[in-house]
Amino acid sequence: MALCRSTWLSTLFNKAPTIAASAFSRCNFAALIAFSCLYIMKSTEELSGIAQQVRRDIVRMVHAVNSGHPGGSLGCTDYFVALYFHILNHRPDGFDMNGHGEDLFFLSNGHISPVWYSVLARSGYFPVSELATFRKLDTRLQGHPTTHEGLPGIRVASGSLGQGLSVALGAAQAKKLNGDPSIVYTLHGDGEIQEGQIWEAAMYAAHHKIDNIISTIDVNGQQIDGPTEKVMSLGNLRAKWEAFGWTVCEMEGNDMAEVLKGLTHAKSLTGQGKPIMILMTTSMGKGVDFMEGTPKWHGVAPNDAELANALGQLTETLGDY
Amino acid sequence: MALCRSTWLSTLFNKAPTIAASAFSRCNFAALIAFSCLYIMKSTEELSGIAQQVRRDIVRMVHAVNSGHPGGSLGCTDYFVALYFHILNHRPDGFDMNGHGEDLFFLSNGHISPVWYSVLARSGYFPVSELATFRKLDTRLQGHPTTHEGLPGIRVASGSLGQGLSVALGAAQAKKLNGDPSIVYTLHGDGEIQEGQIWEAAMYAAHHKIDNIISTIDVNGQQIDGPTEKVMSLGNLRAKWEAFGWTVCEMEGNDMAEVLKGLTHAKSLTGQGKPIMILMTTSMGKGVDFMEGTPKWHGVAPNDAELANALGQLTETLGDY
Amino acid sequence: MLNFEITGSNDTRSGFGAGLLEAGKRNPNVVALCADLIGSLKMDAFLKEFPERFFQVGIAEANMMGVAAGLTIGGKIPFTGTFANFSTGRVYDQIRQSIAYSGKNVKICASHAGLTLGEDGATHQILEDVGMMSMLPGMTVINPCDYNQTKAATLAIADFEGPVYLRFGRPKVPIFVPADEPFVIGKAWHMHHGKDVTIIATGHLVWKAVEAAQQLEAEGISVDLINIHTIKPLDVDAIVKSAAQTGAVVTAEEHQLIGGLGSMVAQALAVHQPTPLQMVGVNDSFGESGTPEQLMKKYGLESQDVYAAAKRVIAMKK
Amino acid sequence: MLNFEITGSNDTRSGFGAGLLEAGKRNPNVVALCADLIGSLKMDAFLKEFPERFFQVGIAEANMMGVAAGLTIGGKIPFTGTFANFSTGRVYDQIRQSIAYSGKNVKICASHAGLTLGEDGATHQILEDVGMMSMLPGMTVINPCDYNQTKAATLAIADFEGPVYLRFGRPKVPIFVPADEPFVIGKAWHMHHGKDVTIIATGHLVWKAVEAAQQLEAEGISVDLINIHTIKPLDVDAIVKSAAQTGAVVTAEEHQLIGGLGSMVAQALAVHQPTPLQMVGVNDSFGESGTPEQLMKKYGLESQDVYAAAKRVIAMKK
Ligand SMILES: Cc1ncc(C[n+]2csc(CCOP(=O)(O)OP(=O)(O)O)c2C)c(N)n1
Ligand SMILES: Cc1ncc(C[n+]2csc(CCOP(=O)(O)OP(=O)(O)O)c2C)c(N)n1
Ligand SMILES: [Mg+2]
Ligand SMILES: [Mg+2]
Repeated sequence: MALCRSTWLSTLFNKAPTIAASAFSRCNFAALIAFSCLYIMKSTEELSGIAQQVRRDIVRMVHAVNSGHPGGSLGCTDYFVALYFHILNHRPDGFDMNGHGEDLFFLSNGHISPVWYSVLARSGYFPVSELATFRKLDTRLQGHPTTHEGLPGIRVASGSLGQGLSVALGAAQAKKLNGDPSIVYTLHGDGEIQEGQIWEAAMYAAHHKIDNIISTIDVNGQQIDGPTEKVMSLGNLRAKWEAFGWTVCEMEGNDMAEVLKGLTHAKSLTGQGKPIMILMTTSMGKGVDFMEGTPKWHGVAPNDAELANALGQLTETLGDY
Repeated sequence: MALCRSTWLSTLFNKAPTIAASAFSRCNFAALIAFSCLYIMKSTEELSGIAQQVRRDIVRMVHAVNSGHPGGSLGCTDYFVALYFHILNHRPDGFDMNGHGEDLFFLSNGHISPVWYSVLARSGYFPVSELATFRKLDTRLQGHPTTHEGLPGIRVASGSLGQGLSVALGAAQAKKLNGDPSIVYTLHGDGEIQEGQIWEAAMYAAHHKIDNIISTIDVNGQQIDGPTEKVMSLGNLRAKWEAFGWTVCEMEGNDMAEVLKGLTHAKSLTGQGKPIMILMTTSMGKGVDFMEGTPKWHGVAPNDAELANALGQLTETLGDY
Repeated sequence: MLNFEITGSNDTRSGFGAGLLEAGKRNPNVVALCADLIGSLKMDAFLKEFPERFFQVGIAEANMMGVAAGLTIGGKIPFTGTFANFSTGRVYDQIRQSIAYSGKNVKICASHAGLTLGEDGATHQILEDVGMMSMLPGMTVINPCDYNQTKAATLAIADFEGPVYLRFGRPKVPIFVPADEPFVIGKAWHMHHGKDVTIIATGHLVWKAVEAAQQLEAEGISVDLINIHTIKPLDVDAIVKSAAQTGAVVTAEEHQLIGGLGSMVAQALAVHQPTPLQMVGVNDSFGESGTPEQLMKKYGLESQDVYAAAKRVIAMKK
Repeated sequence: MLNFEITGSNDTRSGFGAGLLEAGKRNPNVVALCADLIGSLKMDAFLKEFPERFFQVGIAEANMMGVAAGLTIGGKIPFTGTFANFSTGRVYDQIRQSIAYSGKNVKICASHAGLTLGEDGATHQILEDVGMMSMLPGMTVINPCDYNQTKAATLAIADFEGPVYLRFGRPKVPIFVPADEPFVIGKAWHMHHGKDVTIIATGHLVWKAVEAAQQLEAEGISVDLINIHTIKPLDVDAIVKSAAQTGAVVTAEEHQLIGGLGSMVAQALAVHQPTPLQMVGVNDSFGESGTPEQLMKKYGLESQDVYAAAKRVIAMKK
């Protein structure tokens, strides 16, 4: 059973698949030696190509229903692609809620569901064609991610901000109880960090030495009402997380090579008694020039002309859904 | 109209009352020049004497109803006495909910109501005899402080932890809107700081440059289930508050001279664009040897023998209620 | 006559925004707070006019409720603004202790209530807010039905002393309440007198109830139509009197049946005037993504559903 | 026969503590979390026996609910423990999204519910928790009446798949449920059959209802007595059948009347079987400090109050 059904993607890019030794190193979890893993690592260029397609998916999805959140989704696309196509040790074709022996990902800022849905579909969790149902009646691709409709890849609902870190910490502790050495990843918006529950969770993680978690904050400097600095300044984010007992890394989130380096580095810091936080600098709306660096496109869909303009800036690498 | 009806207390200690120039300096608030203030400053020894009496009140109150929280109350007695008998510019005999032109105090860790009730009564907010009604049916001295029964001196209910800082910040901002230069004080338990709402409020205060607030944390290192370090470590508290943009002071909370110095120093730091936090080290149960330094007496009342033992360690300076 | 002229169409939240601006002009003590949703709450006009009386709190709703409580202590009249779920469930204990139990003059103003916010889906579609707020002693709970009524309600609560929960929605809906219709907190608006069946509706369901009533009257069924804009304190008198006359009651609301207006009417009837009742509302289910119209249909909140409930309850009469 | 032998006296929270320990022994996936109230929740024995399966979260209830949701993802069965107000109102949105809507197998265990926690007063005396939890789709809500029933309920919910709210109290109360009485979630316990009046009680009020029923029976009034330990899903069948037989219903609970068991019974009756109803509960008021006994008396939750309600409702029968 392949951990990641991406051979066809590699083929698309005409690159020879390479075996990722690092993936094997995490497979010493007894119960899982059974499904030994052929993990296909992709080159940075391949990943960037996938990211182009994901960005096309995002703008097409929100345009089709005239609702949804393109800004944050576009900014976090490189992170999602790196995570799902390179970093995660996961099983897209045999989704199991408990995820024993798999790395887990939790999206706390649930409004950027478009990027997650696209990456989940493109990495094999469900048919790419289902992206066309986003936010439509009876869809499994609800406006905000949910387990309620049984969409593979989702392990908890989000949308109400500030809750995902706590959930991920529980999942990480369950892994420890189960003797599962996998890693739990989370993503948060920078505005989301204003929620008090985040700081409750931060304190909890350090106290319980939860060192199998790698959290990332999408530091795009924007939230709905404007720049974070003006709405509710986060001050010195590194100092805050360090004071709360986390190991803090920084990473440029819109440069695929940097993202890969940053996530790989963070991985090397797990198991050292401290939770890990990556402050990821991104540009909201990245990849579509008129959406970049402004909160205007936080939760607004492009009209037909804007869609055409956006698609003109993004190469179709894997075929539109 | 006297700002503080404490001449009789000073008399008790046979010390000549001194006029506090500092009190006048805060009285430039137009609407209040009317009630110009004869503020009586007391010596450190006088204040320590009052603290002895307050500690007697505390153990007697909780003993009488076999419920309530003596530990934190005893630890914070010196702070309360210093605040109400020396620092606050307030009107005990004309309680006004809005408190225009007065300094305000908010108790966020409402379970230590006994010390607050004693100090309120002893500084003239209501008859000392009413302390005997603590936690009894139909009392104004509810288990946790409330405005619901109209007790003078209380401006918001507390008891559910973590809410008081937010309320105080709103009151401080109202003062700014009203052109009232008075100061708002708050007290919090160290365990209480684990609540996320505290950190929401912390961020808000820094962002809005609320510099007319002086908060204090009772760092007694204890909470209900044991030492804070074991239950949920607060880590580096100074670093946390500094990272959240506050000016941080430290103060020994069971030394009256130090408390006076600490609060006076904090006052000198107001008006500089930053909220002020005092980390106050105390010993839980201070003043009653068998209650000291343990969480055991967080919320347990002494029996008859223990009461006698406790009272034997505390001088009756102002007359028991 | 059941002849309510539709004078336009607008969202109730815009009625709130207009009312807030007007309240701010009338009373300098009116202040506003928002948790990173200024545009959604239509608070822009107030912010522009009174920047120094506006407090941005970011995404920190619990803190917002506390700060609002504190502002009252300086004599201010704070209006908080965020979505309805973050105005209630996210901050219930804060409202309970720092506002309701403390008797603070805070106006909790909540947008995007119910299913009709549409595509965002269940995490945002609170259907329990009226129930939560109504259980709080001392809380006044208001759910107006159109732009004009929401604006009037906003002005009325600014003048009212005490904590208030004001609930409104996202989509444009018909405007049919006369702009000069007085808004009296706690007093039901008896929209039409009839003798065969009582229909009691609140919020977006009032217009659906009007449509249902028109259809029923066209069939010769006489409808007593009551607009309950104030759910707490409930106008029990109006309800019980009407039930006594018609002997059959329908309630209609954009809320869970458990804990909503229907449950409060059921209680009032059972105690004072046991009467057959049929309730229109969401039946113990979360919402989901879809257009407001699709969702109202799927979850049984259309005028057809009110009509059908009326027919059912009439059949229950002895 | 209304002959329930009192076999002792203990607090329901101790029944929870004993049940939790036992559940932990039976199933290694059972884990527990507590927010700085181990002793109050009687979780000490579990902690001692299974330290590695116990998670102290400090005073951070919102985080506790999230962590519990996350633990289920690794196949654990988490029991959270804190006071009832901090188990519900403080964390409603967290429960709603991360537990109820996400369908997580979390057991929310809540002590010190209602007035009977006594001296701590209103901020701690939640009277709205049952209403809040019952509005949540997919939530099971249980309010047992004595030590034995609470222990049995704790064991039952450990075996049940899905989110559960388990409510219990602080003071010692009579033990009268047989230790071997089976606990079936969702099934009312029909304690006594009668024909003149139905009394439906939950939690601490069940014993008060037994006393009231004894008094009524002594006067020749035949009482149908139903113990509703599971408030959601409500055993509507049992209630409607009983109401059809007696034609008069009384409900009794340590909760606000608005949103509580009484309101759910009123809804069920109005829709299925309109019947006169009298409700015993707290009437739109906060609690206060006092002994449990004083408070039950002052707020009208004594057996005398149940008795009087029965007399009133019988008088309402045509
Ligand atoms: C608890 C909560 N409060 C408010 C909202 C409404 N809301 C959705 S996204 C958002 C802004 C989030 O900012 P950020 O986390 O920086 O995400 P970005 O806009 O950068 O994508 C807000 C306020 C929410 N979803 N949840
Ligand atoms: C929101 C909330 N959670 C839990 C409690 C129960 N509780 C009351 S006091 C307390 C411990 C507080 O610790 P700390 O703030 O350090 O006060 P201290 O024990 O030192 O007086 C707890 C958990 C509460 N009152 N409020
Ligand atoms: Mg952002
Ligand atoms: Mg402490």
